Amino acid sequence: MLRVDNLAASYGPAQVLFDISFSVNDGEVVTLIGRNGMGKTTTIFTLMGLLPATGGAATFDGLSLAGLPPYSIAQAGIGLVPEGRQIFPTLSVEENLIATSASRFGKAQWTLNRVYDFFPSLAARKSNMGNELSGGEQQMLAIGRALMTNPKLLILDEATEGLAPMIRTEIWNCLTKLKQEGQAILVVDKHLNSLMKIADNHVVIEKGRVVWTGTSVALAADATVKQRYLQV
Amino acid sequence: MSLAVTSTSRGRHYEALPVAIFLVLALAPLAAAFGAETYLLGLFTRVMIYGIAALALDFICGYGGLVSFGHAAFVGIGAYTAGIFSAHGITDMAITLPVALLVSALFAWLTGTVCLRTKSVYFIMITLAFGQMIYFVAGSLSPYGGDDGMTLKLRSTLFGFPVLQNDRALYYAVLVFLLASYLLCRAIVASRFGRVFRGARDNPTRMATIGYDVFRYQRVAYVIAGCLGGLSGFLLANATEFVSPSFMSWQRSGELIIMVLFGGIGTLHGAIVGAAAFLLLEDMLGGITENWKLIFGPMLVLIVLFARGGLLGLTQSLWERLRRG
Amino acid sequence: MSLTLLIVQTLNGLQFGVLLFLIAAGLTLVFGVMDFINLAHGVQYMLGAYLAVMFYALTGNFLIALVLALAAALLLGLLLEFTVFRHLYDRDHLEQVIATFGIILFLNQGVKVVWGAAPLSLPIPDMFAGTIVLSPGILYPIWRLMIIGAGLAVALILYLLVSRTRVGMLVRAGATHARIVSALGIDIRRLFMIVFGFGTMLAAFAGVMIAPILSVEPGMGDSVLILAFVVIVIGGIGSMRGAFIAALLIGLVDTLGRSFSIDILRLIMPPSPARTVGPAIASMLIYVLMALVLYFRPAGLFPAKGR
Amino acid sequence: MAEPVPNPVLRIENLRKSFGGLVVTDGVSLDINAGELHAVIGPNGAGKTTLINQISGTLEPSSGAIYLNGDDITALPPNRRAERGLARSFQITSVLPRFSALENVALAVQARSGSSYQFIGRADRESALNDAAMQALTEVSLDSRADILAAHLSHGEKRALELAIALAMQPKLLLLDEPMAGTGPKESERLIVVLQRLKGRFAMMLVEHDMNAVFALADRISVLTYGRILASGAPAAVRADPAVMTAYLGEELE
Repeated sequence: MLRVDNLAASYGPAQVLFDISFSVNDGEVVTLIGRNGMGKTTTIFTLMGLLPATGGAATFDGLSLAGLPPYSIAQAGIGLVPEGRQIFPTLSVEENLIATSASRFGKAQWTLNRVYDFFPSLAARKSNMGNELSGGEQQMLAIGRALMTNPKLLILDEATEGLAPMIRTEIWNCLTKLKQEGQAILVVDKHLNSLMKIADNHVVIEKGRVVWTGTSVALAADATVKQRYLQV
Repeated sequence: MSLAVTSTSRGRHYEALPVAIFLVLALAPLAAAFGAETYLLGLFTRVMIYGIAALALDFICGYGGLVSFGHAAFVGIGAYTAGIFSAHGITDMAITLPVALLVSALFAWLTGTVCLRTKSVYFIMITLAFGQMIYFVAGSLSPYGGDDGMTLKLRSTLFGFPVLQNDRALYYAVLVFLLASYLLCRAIVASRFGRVFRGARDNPTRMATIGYDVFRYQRVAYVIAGCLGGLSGFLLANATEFVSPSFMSWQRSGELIIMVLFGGIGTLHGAIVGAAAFLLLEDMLGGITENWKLIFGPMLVLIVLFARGGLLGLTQSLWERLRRG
Repeated sequence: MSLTLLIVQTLNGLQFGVLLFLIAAGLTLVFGVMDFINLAHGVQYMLGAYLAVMFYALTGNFLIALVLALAAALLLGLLLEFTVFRHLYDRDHLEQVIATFGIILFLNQGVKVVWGAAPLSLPIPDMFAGTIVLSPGILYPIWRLMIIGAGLAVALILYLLVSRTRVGMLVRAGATHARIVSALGIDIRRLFMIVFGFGTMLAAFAGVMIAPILSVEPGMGDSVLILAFVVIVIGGIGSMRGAFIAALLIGLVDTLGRSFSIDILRLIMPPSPARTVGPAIASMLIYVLMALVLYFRPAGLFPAKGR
Repeated sequence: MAEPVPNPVLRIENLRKSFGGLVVTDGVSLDINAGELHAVIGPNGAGKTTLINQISGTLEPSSGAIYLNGDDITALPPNRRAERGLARSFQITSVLPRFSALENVALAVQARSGSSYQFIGRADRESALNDAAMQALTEVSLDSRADILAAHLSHGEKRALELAIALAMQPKLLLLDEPMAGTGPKESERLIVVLQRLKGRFAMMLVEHDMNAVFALADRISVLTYGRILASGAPAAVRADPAVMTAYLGEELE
């Protein structure tokens, strides 16, 4: 579904991505892992067209993403849950969900009611403004907002950052449910244990390069990878 | 801040440029053309007068990142101080000039206290609004000509002597003021104060966390720029022997920004080149057609879209391209 | 300072206020969504007035002239957006200021060339000519009431659009998180074109409505533009509600200040200096108001940005 | 290591900060004693930077109090806190890009020595300023890069420059917001050596993800999660604390 080959990108004169290659297949959950500042979020930014790629290629469902503006990439079927949640603060919860909602590929799977069923706490606060929510609620809203675009691929960037363990568990449960429904997901996160339970494949990034790719089983078995690239 | 040129990275040979500019200005009246035509002399006097105002604007804008869209207000204040004194028969610049500077400084202090609490586009709009305020106040001064302005009976005198009566004497007086303003701005930019002021443009938060009250430094710089604006207005009133609210209309403020942009922002001497370029262009285009703004307007758009860094920046990059072959 | 005069001047202030709101609304939306400072917004108001005069001369019907003027202003606005403005969105404010200043120079002069420098006028439609008796002894021109009514109606429509429609939601979302809106599949440039076109039409509408009571002349948009800036700065950039309240405030303070400053000053000083100082103080009032608001609330009354 | 002193350099009492409905600092109290290096660790989003911003004055707390050397500084602007001896580095490098490394530091020296309302005389030729600045650069091993524009320094060098700026302020308390963020292993090690050298000269608060650095440097560690202090104490005790293990280290270290 998503195929990334030798992607490279720079912030001004400083090159931050050198050689990023991986792919996500239908219904698969793939993680991007690595220490802080290694280029995970930058990879997401570049994929979404928020940062221009300086080299390499990315294709989504056969469509080349090179040079496309962010909205075209989103319209191709990628739903982003951005780092830091980035809820629209001056819109109510319901408006946050509706504002960018779309169903571009036939009948909409995700409707307002379904999102509310999925996240009952959002239903209870649907007329609250975005900036009146707690961190966990904001995260659910960000996920709900991305689901409302009915994406083929959901991208979550640091979705559990700064959340209490209970809420984190809730987010992981919800990702598991989404996976069971066949939703393809690309996750950037740090919580290896939880990630290994739900993900099919892992992509380890170190200083703007992919240094390891493999399944959860392989990752669990490979102590050196964990020690070299992931440990704090 | 894509427009701003680094102040420290410029090459040494650019020192030659300001020297050349002032040499040309000093020698120009000696040239034959100036002997016969007082018109050219007047035009160049105006270039230098606006040069002072543009210089002041470049000082706060290019080095402090404070884009003021109300700088003509200070020109107006300086001019009106001269005008109002003259209407009451006081022309001695030992009195009038200090007062003009003082009033400008006061206005800068008061409005700066409000403007500098805000940032970026708010700052642009608020300086614009204060400029407009002074414009309307001048227009409502019916004893001093209201919207029509008023003629000065006499140019400024010094201790009773009509030192500026001769056009050429005025020219050189203005040149001295321009040179003094230029040297003053240059000194300030390199001084302890200037370093703090420049730092505040780059990273105000960092400056605050190493112990500088950024607002106060910016306000002092704003007052300095205001005084120079007032000086320029004072000289303008003397040169044209006339003052009117139009000196401080918002278009004038816009033109001052254009001069700074023309010359390349953050160079100081560029502002003088910019003032010359603007006024000569206006004069030239105005000679071709009375609708010169039809040409000039789109030209501005094109310059913004295609020639970043102003005329000096443009020549500099052309020069570098030529040298590289 | 009679009560009658006070009522009439309050209505005048209200009329001026809604006019300012029509202009400020577009300005604040454009700035809120695209962080773009458009000095040329005032010329849209001027063009609205001129186009109405022109189409009225052609058709003799005010309503048709109004519709045609709005359509033509929209086209011109979109043409400008397409050829110039969209290349400026990523530039810094200084560059935006200079380029749009250039457009003002061009259009002010262009209007002079096309329609001449002399002021033109547009007649009040017969239906709305004359005055109405508000209460015994108080006459008020119907057309001014029309302006107030139309302005309030537009404000209501705008309120509904911004608060109830999806485009409105996107505009609000774009004001704080434009990149995310784009990353969620919305073509923010197209959204902006819609907002921009709408703002252009509002300014042109203000120009058409005011044309029957003001002289239509080159540069008429400039001073109104600066007042509109004062309005959106006081209201808080990007805030529709702020623009509405600030516009009415400015309209009232300015109009009432001009009418009564001399009278008020005469209470504390002799008539002759009062006549001199009064107008000067009156012309400063709204700027003093702005200074006060900003001193206490640097981001305006209803800051839309921030957390 | 550090003896409990009656008057700590920094004392924070029951600090709270919320943004809208989001409570980011939730009743934090902590002390830092003279010469002590107090590390604050915790997962991303735990509110560490928010805490530092409140201490340095760029963010106003919702409630609570901050004392520097016994004086209440809760209401002071950042520049006044700096005058009282509070220096900080930033998580995202914050230097003056258009100034040379030396000038960046000289500005900090200047803030401490004499008036900055001097309008003539070239500041860059004042040897008193330059010498002190050079000394600070030397302490972070950046003296050879003194004349390079800050914008052209490498990431690790910029982090070192931040440290030099802070040193030049002759601080009583230094707040370090993730000084190792984004630096490679070699550069990190060099920074650790520099910090070790500086330890004891003034009180330091270190926010850091790099556990090597934290355990190599800290006298005391406080663990921050969800805006609250979960545990506080000597490194060994914190490392052994089961609550810390599960909430933070357990997850991250596997």
